[in-house]
Amino acid sequence: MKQGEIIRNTLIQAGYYRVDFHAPEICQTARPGHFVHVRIPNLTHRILRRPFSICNCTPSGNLSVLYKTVGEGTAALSELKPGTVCELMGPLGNPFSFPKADEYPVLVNGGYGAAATFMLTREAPNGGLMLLGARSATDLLLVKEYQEAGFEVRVSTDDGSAGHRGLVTDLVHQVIAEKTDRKLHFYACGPEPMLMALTRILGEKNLPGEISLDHVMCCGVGACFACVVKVKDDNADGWRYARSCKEGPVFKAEHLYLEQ
Amino acid sequence: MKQGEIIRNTLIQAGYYRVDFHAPEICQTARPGHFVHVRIPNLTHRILRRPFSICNCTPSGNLSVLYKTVGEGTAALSELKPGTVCELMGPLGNPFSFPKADEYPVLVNGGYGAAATFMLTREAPNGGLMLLGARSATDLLLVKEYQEAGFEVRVSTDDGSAGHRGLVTDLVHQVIAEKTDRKLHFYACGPEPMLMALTRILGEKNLPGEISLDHVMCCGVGACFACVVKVKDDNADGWRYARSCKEGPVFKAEHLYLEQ
Amino acid sequence: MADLTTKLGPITLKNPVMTASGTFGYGFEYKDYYDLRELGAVVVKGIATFPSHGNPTPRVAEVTSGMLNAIGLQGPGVDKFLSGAEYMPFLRTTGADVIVNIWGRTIEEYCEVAARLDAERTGITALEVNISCPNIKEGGVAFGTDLKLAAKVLNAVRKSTTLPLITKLSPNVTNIADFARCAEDCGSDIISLINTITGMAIDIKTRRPKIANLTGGLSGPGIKPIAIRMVYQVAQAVKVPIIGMGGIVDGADAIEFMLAGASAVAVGTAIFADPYAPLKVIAGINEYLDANNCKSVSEIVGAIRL
Amino acid sequence: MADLTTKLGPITLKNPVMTASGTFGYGFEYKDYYDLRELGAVVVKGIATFPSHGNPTPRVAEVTSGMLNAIGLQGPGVDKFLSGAEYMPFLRTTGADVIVNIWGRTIEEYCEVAARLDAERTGITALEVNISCPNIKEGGVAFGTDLKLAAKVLNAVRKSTTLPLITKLSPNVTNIADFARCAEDCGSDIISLINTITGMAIDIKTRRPKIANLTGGLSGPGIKPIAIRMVYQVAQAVKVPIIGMGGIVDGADAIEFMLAGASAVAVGTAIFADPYAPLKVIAGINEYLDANNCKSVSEIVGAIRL
Ligand SMILES: Cc1cc2nc3c(=O)[nH]c(=O)nc-3n(C[C@H](O)[C@H](O)[C@H](O)COP(=O)(O)OP(=O)(O)OC[C@H]3O[C@@H](n4cnc5c(N)ncnc54)[C@H](O)[C@@H]3O)c2cc1C
Ligand SMILES: Cc1cc2nc3c(=O)[nH]c(=O)nc-3n(C[C@H](O)[C@H](O)[C@H](O)COP(=O)(O)OP(=O)(O)OC[C@H]3O[C@@H](n4cnc5c(N)ncnc54)[C@H](O)[C@@H]3O)c2cc1C
Ligand SMILES: Cc1cc2nc3c(=O)[nH]c(=O)nc-3n(C[C@H](O)[C@H](O)[C@H](O)COP(=O)(O)O)c2cc1C
Ligand SMILES: Cc1cc2nc3c(=O)[nH]c(=O)nc-3n(C[C@H](O)[C@H](O)[C@H](O)COP(=O)(O)O)c2cc1C
Ligand code: FES
Ligand code: FES
Repeated sequence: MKQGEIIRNTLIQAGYYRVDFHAPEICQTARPGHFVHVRIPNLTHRILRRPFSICNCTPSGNLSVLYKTVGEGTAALSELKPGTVCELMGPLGNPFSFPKADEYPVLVNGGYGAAATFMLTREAPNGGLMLLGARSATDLLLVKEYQEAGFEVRVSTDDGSAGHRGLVTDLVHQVIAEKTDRKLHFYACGPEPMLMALTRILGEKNLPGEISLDHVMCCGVGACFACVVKVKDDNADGWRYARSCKEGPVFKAEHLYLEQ
Repeated sequence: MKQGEIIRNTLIQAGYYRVDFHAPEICQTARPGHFVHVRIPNLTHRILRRPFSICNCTPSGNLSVLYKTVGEGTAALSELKPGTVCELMGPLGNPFSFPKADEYPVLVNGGYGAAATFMLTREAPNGGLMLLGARSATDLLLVKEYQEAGFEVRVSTDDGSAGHRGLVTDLVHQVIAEKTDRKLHFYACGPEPMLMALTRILGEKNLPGEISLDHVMCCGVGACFACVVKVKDDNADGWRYARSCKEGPVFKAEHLYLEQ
Repeated sequence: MADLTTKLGPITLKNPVMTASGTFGYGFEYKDYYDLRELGAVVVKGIATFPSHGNPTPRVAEVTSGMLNAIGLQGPGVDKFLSGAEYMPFLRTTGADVIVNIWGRTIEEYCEVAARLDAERTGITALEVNISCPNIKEGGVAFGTDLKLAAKVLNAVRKSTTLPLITKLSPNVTNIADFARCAEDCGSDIISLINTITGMAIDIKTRRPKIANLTGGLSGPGIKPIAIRMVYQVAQAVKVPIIGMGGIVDGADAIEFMLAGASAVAVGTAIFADPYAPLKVIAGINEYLDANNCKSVSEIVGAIRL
Repeated sequence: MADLTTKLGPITLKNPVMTASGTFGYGFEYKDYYDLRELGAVVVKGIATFPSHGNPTPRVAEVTSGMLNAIGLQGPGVDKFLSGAEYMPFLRTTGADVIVNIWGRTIEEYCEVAARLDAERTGITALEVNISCPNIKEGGVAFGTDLKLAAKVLNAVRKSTTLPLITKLSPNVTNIADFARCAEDCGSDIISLINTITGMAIDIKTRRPKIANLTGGLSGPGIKPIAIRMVYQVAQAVKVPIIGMGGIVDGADAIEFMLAGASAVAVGTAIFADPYAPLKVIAGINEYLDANNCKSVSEIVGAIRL
């Protein structure tokens, strides 16, 4: 099993941590949208790994993950000290496609979703736009990092404490109206309702997009059918359950099957 | 629940650790033979506490336990760093009796049993004798400490690497033969076969002794009947099951009911 | 602070949290830890007509997220229970609600212990009939895993006492709802579940069973999903109130049982890790109710959303 | 290094460790992790006559020392299984022993899938009949919890194939030995157990079941004591060899099953924590045998000391 020694593990802002693993083998092939499946050693009554998007990889082989403490696993992870070695599986999943030279990448993120798309900034040398939604100013992640990577960042917050007061999909509408001269390509990760709203918009406007979905996982490699997502299919039902760990977590927006 | 912050937790010799908890409340009433029931926080798939004899208590309220790593719980305990706070129940159990002024205390110990009787050195100001059996020289515990506390120490090892080659009960026979001028009172803790052999000897010689037994425990307070030991009784069967956490762990040797 | 008063058929408790039989002794052992009146009820270790040694040792073995036990119902017998200072006389002085768990090797023994307790009922809130014991007369099958035997013993006990009767079901059956309906039909006022699940563990060094009795009952957090499922199934099958148990450690666990249909809960194995666990469960229920604007604990009973 | 060769009635495997159906996909998903020939056998996810969506999501929920699943037997159906590149054709190229787990909604469907696999049996070492599926024709009770239905389906499947037949028992029954005897009487060559135990979990925030299907099957380390007990009971009841499973994580767990009477074991949920778990189990068994001077793994089967 691949091992990753923890190099740092620190609170970056209220409720959000960054952990860096030394995992050169995984870094070699990691692409934006890939995830690592982490075994959390200090939680011996929990048997499943935890999946996290690979936020960044350094040339020296350090892999960083941004995570929110939401339950027992992430709380236990936040207590691990540098030097602890974790078992990692990865890079796993179907990543985002390479941004094309003639396209303008628009990232649409909510919460820690900003981590999933971060490595796209490397593959989009002409920059792009990142739309980030959050509950409040304190939940905004990676704004400076995206800007330093040459991306324009626009934010929305539910409470209006930063940027647009309202939903990130409002910003999507704005951008579509504004950037009529560019070939837009969307990349998104965040809470499922936001992603579904975005998928609808992209469908209506006939715009291309790739959506990274977070589903509960067991195996992480396509073997157990725990993590499935409804996608369109040409079978009699018009849909099938696709394994989001293997065929996803990134799906083409037009492939997702939206319930009425 | 009483709490004990770990002050130190160190390997003292191969396989044996000493942990000191700051637990002033427990120290106030702890007596030789009492035990603490420790909840091990970093072993979340194990639900029972671990019982350990109280080896020593300082006036400042530090309680020390000597333990051997034998399984998952003791291994996990050995990984805890100073500063960790553990939940402790204690002092629990029925302790050794106070040594009487006219008696000569003879402690008979095997392995970590030496910890259970250590505080008797304080209550026997005229000193006494400690017989310690072990597999090998490296398993001998607390020899210097007993000597410093004014006790004579005689050891036996299975492999002859220190002291008498053979069983500690050989030393018991020697002492009984030698100290005919003293009123001997035995106190013992160690592996069950040794304790049973000692009980037999004491019975034959009609000598008083107190035996501390290690039985697997759940509640530690007499509520569950997990930890029972056969003791003599005047019922029809001649015996009953006594709860070793409450009526023991220290039993009068003459009360123990030995199977044929 | 929500109203925790819990009505269970004929009885009313100040809160829905009790101790599970066999894990809290006779209350006496925990008297220095807290006031027993803080509990919804104290359920004592199983009592029979006769004093009992119980099983040979080892009687318990720790397993992953749980434990096996085959204590074998060691106990003082009903006479000593009613007269001994650390048993019922002590409990009467506390003012706590007391539920006496009873068992027997034959139907007659079940009836006799029920009748004896009925006759000296002061301070006894209810009897809990443990039907998970092996029947000796009829081939050793447990009363609680044979519908006909269960009906026989429950009907007979019902005739032996007018005390409120709780029937405690064994989970070692194909269809728990059948046994719940049987208990209801036989006049049980309340159903409690689950008792332990039969399990086994082997020491690979010695190759001997870790429990002298060969098999033991599995309890603790690992069995909670099975217990929740069974409580739900029983709640769909009967009208009498349910006391849910099996792996409860904290308030969230208790809420889960109540959403599944339990009107009250019992905390068992968790007491070994923390004697204060029942009180923490009460506090946890309270917090949940407050956070969810519930005025009374009864609002969440069976409130699972399908 | 002891001899790990494992004879299971008509079949012989190079070692006693297989993957549990449904936890290792079709082998293909783990091909980059190790050579599948290192395993005693690859047991694939349940195959039916038809392709199947499986259940709505969420399908899994983690619980203390285990998980609940209600995947609902999503799968490609037997045609695609026999022809699709990532299924049987792939497995044939690996040279691994392959056991195909089969299921149906009716007796006819069971027979049909068995017959189809029998007809294209190259590379198939045995069939494992999963009788834990709900029967649709006869009122929805699971085949595996009703002795008469179990006998019907097993007799019928036995007539549909000459491949070695493994019957996989459901643990959700009062008396597992009855079902084992039934399987033996109906011509099963091998018995495997346990399948998952029906459980339930409720999200106390949303008050919804954590599994869309309401109940799910409990697996993982928490169920091991129940599985060991059932393997022991079955070993006392039948002569056919047993494949034991339920919560195996390491070599010690596997040894415990074998001492209880299993001739082979399967590793399931542990694969999710560590895809290499089956190989670690093989290594662990080896170490134990060496440390205990056993020449062959068969020496420890049923070697519990009472
Ligand atoms: C492909 C993918 C990428 C992800 N990337 C990130 C990331 O970069 N940063 C981040 O903070 N989180 C990310 N998540 C979510 C993260 O996996 C969960 O927050 C985490 O598993 C919660 O574990 P817990 O024990 O703290 O929570 P608990 O609620 O105690 O977990 C209980 C169970 O549910 C699972 N679970 C709970 N929430 C989620 C969720 N949202 N998605 C999947 N499984 C869940 C857990 O893995 C566990 O099995 C990602 C999830 C997926 C599937
Ligand atoms: C009154 C008393 C005093 C003790 N004093 C000491 C001491 O001073 N130093 C010391 O090293 N050990 C002492 N022990 C033994 C100590 O409790 C065990 O070594 C320890 O519980 C093993 O836990 P484990 O998880 O490492 O072992 P595992 O074998 O993994 O434990 C499995 C289960 O068995 C129980 N168990 C295993 N061995 C014993 C045992 N010998 N006695 C009781 N329960 C056991 C564990 O508590 C646990 O519930 C004492 C035991 C008792 C009853
Ligand atoms: C050590 C022990 C002793 C028990 N004794 C009894 C008993 O005497 N009568 C009874 O009905 N149940 C008895 N039980 C079962 C518990 O009351 C309870 O039903 C079971 O343990 C499940 O709950 P838990 O997981 O919270 O422990 C006992 C359980 C344990 C662990
Ligand atoms: C996600 C999942 C899917 C499963 N699918 C099947 C299946 O298709 N057929 C089957 O007979 N058993 C299936 N099982 C049961 C396992 O094969 C095994 O019997 C059970 O999980 C107990 O073993 P474990 O605790 O090692 O997982 C499945 C189990 C899990 C966890
Ligand atoms: S997590 Fe197993 S198939 Fe996706
Ligand atoms: S450990 Fe419970 S009675 Fe002794």
